[in-house]
Amino acid sequence: MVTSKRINWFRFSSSQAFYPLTGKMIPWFAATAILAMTTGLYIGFFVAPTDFQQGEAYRIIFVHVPAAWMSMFLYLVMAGWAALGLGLNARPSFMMAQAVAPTGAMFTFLALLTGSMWGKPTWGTWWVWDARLTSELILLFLYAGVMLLHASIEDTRRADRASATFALVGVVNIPIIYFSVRWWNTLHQGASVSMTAAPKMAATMLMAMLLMTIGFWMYSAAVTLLRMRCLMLDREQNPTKKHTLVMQEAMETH
Amino acid sequence: MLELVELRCSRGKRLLFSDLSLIVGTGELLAVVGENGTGKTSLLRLVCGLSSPDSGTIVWRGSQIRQLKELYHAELTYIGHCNGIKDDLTPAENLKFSACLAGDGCSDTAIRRALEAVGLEARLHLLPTRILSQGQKRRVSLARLWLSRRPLWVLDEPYTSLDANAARLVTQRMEAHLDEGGLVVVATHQEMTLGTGSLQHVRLTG
Amino acid sequence: MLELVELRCSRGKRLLFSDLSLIVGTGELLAVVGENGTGKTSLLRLVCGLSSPDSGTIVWRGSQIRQLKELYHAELTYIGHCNGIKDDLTPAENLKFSACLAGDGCSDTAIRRALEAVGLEARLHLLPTRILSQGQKRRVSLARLWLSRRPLWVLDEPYTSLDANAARLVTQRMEAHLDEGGLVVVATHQEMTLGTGSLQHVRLTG
Amino acid sequence: MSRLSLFGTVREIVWRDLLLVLRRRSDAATPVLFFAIVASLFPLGVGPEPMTLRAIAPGVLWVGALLSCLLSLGRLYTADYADGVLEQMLLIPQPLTVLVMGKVFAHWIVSGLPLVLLSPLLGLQYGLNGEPLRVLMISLLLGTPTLSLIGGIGAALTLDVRGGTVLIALLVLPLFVPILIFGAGAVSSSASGMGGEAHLSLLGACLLLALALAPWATGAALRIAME
Amino acid sequence: MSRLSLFGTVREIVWRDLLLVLRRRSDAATPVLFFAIVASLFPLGVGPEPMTLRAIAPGVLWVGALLSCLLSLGRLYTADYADGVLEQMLLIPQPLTVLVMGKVFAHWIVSGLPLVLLSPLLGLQYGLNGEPLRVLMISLLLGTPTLSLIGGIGAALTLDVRGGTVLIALLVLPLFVPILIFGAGAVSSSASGMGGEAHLSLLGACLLLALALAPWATGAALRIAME
Ligand code: HEM
Ligand SMILES: Nc1ncnc2c1ncn2[C@@H]1O[C@H](COP(=O)(O)OP(=O)(O)OP(=O)(O)O)[C@@H](O)[C@H]1O
Ligand SMILES: Nc1ncnc2c1ncn2[C@@H]1O[C@H](COP(=O)(O)OP(=O)(O)OP(=O)(O)O)[C@@H](O)[C@H]1O
Ligand SMILES: [Mg+2]
Ligand SMILES: [Mg+2]
Repeated sequence: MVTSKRINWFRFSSSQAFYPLTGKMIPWFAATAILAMTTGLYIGFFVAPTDFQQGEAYRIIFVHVPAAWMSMFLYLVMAGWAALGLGLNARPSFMMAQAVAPTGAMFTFLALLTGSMWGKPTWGTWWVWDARLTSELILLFLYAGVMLLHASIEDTRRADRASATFALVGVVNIPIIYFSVRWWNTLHQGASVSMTAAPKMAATMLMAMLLMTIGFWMYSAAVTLLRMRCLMLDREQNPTKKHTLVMQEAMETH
Repeated sequence: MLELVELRCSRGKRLLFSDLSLIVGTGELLAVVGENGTGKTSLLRLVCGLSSPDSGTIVWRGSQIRQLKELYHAELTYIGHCNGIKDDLTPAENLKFSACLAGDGCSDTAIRRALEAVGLEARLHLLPTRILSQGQKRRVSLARLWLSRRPLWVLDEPYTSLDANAARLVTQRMEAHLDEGGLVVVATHQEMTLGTGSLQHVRLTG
Repeated sequence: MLELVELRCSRGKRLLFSDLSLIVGTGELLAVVGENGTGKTSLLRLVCGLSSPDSGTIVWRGSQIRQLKELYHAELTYIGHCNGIKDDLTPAENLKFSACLAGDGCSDTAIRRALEAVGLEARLHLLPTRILSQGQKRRVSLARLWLSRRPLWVLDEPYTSLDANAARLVTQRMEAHLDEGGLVVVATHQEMTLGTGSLQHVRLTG
Repeated sequence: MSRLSLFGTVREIVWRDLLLVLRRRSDAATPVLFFAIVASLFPLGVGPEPMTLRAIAPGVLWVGALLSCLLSLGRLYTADYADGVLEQMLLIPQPLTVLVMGKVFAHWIVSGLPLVLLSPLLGLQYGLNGEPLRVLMISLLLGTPTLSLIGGIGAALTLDVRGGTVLIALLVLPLFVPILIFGAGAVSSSASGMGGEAHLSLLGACLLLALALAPWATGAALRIAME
Repeated sequence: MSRLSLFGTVREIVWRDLLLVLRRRSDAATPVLFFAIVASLFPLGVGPEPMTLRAIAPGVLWVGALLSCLLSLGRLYTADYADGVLEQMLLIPQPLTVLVMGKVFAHWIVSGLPLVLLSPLLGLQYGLNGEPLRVLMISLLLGTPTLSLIGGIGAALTLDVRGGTVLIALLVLPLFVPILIFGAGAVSSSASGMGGEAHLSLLGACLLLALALAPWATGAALRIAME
């Protein structure tokens, strides 16, 4: 029956099983992340040859593209956890969704930032209202929406379910980002353009991008699990902590 | 027949009640009493399936209400703290809509009779509910009891802001319902006394 | 001393009451009774100056309240049907704001004492009022009586959704106020009985 | 127990909401008025040259429609929530999605349909005519119901959140964007000679998607809010 | 009878409303985000050419500001009215205009000020820079309080359910128009080289006028509504 399942899930996820496990995992993730990113950046910025049209500017691709990929991928992960949560009424998967959100938002912002840094030299402008750029911006808003909605409902259980529902609805934006390049004739190059260079160079580029992606991947895992642990401590020790804190501080400031 | 099995309900960190088990038979009235904030409303909302218990189950005629869903709603009339009427509609319209949606009889004559039965003179039936007094509004929402053919009634402090006269009318209506083999669950601070039907008390102590 | 002179009040085409004249002296409680919709709330709102009568005047300490305006407000504590509290604020904050704005003492200790006096345990003082039960919300709004130093209290069905315990506390508080030479105007469906002070009834017949 | 048919239930709910709107005339007038005002503000803000106006017409009109829909979303459920009517509705012997469909349909009749009917007039003001005008109407006809459906989700999610309106906007506007793109795209591409069918069919697809998902999501949100 | 000073009362009211906003951290953020989103919607509808965008930038940004103000206005008094707090406030031993000033000021801090601070960023996105940006900020700084003041009247009028004043409430919306024209005008004229001082001073005049009249009108409207 649903209720008991919720309780079991909570036990399973709480300190006994979860903590030691993640405790061991996090350092490994972190280490791999650092390793992959440093080598990736090294290859990207020193090994990979200069692009004959774009010069050095193109090297931003090694941050930009993986960041962009992560921004979309993490949203799907978050939505997945949200769906699981709603389906099984499982508290921990809600928490996972909450834990993923900030990282996803961060990568979205990174993609936007690097993108516009790249736009300046290549397009001569920081920002254009191009479909892909805009839809990526919308992705940022969706992440913001999920977090805001959760923040603005006191009762955590309700907040979980509400923001999860919204996260699921927001999934429709992902295909839009991905296919935007086709729906609009955009400034932003589609999947093909980036790989039209000599095969060898492509190989190094691919290598660098791959490493960066792995790095970002591991980073996300580590940070998410870390946040997850905090969330759990928070909720197990004191369910209503969030708002009681707000109250007290408000009382004092008044 | 309504069966509560080891219900446990907590709000925030506060445990309201746990392993609460009881049976309400046909023709029986369950009076939920207790001080303010001991969980009467929470219990009533559980019974309606508006919120779900931490643990335990509620069984209606042998099947869990969680499975029954809409079928259970068709057996149920709930009147809460809130009147659930639209200020901009007339009493007649309010009653008509809630009755029709609930699937009770909602012919104009039926509506008029119900409103008169609860003591609202015809003059008021076609004015916006906004202008009614507190007690008159309460009467409008209670008028649904005169239309309802549902076996199970769940009433949260029905007597709020009613005058002695109206209160008697409502009690009489409940008694009639019990005679027809209905069940009533009512949360109240008044002393319940019935001329008929069997009366069961449950006191919540928070 | 409060004086109602030939008050006449009609709503829409309906005449609620006409040439209603009476005097409420210091230490006296005026209980306004009558069936639902006979005009109790309307009368109380007239007394507060929230609405104005068709004809007749209301005199406070020799001068018409229409002239006194804010000065009269400074003499008055009104608690209506509606609790007048913000669901998103804590009971403590709600009380603090209403008291401060009204110009009553609103130190944190005073607030805490008032809330405890009306029977809200400290645990609840810092939770959002939304989560409180109906009766607990009513208590929060009534707690203002424990802070109010105003001579004239106007209370519209103060006992709504209170349990017996809380009701007694409120009555005691009114008695204390009467002893200090205060005036109270109450609309209620309950039977009012006072241990002290003089009790005057006015029954509206609509 | 005589139960209403699904259709009967929807009809009751729609009729009730329309009656409520009729009682408060402002509610009836506001969306159209707002649409008209927004649309006529732009020539003021932007300046009168016809070229620019015709260029921005589709965007402006569509954004106007979108925002006026948004404006009226705030009260979609909050009103029923406050006076306890929603609680009663959750207890009607019908699946929750039926209730949702009814509410949304009523909302569309009040806030969407009038815009569709008004749009040709405003389109003319911006120098659109002939084919583009027709496309404008059709795009709104396909688009506005989608807006109401999506908007309903936001309204339900922010039900017990104070000052919901702006949060609703924040939640649903991103979801509105595709509709806006396709809608405005349809008009402008038909204005520039290459018909708007492609965009219109995309709009249709969105509508179907919304019809399939939105009622479910809204229902879930409502249950959560009432917990 | 210890009475608060005028200033004390205003402070209490402002603080209460801000606290209410703080309770829902989202409320604090949302007007800005809404502004940002609206501003990002138009280019989608209109298409990406920088020329057109720069041309419509002032209009769009100002309409955005106006709308986000409008949306948050809806609940300025209705909330207090519904839970009976307004009734209590009408009984505080202070002139009613004081209460009104407090409410409006709080509303501006939440929904107006952030827009002023955000505007340069959005201006940049639309290709404005230098002088026009400065003018944009100043115009919003002068304009948004006026919007809050005027909007307050509307909010109070819509409280009155007897329908009579509803029309007036609808008339308040057009009152926003001059502000919009002057605001957008200031920016565009400074963008086209001939500085926006004239428009700015007009905005200032509007603000003073509103400060003089609005609180009084709002107070009256509130009394009528509570009768
Ligand atoms: C704020 C500005 C930008 C944003 C938001 C943005 C966003 C994105 C996104 C979401 C992707 C992943 C799409 C996919 O996986 O198919 C992507 C990929 C890419 N972006 Fe950007 N971008 C921006 C600017 C730029 C600029 C200025 C350039 C270069 C001139 C650029 C070059 C690329 C390339 C080459 C890819 C990889 C395409 C592929 O192979 O799939 N981006 N960008
Ligand atoms: N999040 C929460 N944290 C702590 N306590 C809560 C929370 N939510 C609700 N409560 C408590 O749960 C109780 C709710 O009880 P309920 O509304 O059922 O009372 P009731 O018996 O109906 O009281 P009344 O007679 O006043 O209507 C209240 O005491 C309230 O303080
Ligand atoms: N516009 C109107 N037209 C006709 N009758 C009206 C109008 N406005 C109010 N009334 C009537 O005036 C009365 C208002 O009375 P009031 O609210 O003071 O009653 P009350 O004595 O407080 O009743 P209760 O005990 O229920 O609170 C109601 O009977 C209502 O029907
Ligand atoms: Mg209760
Ligand atoms: Mg009354």
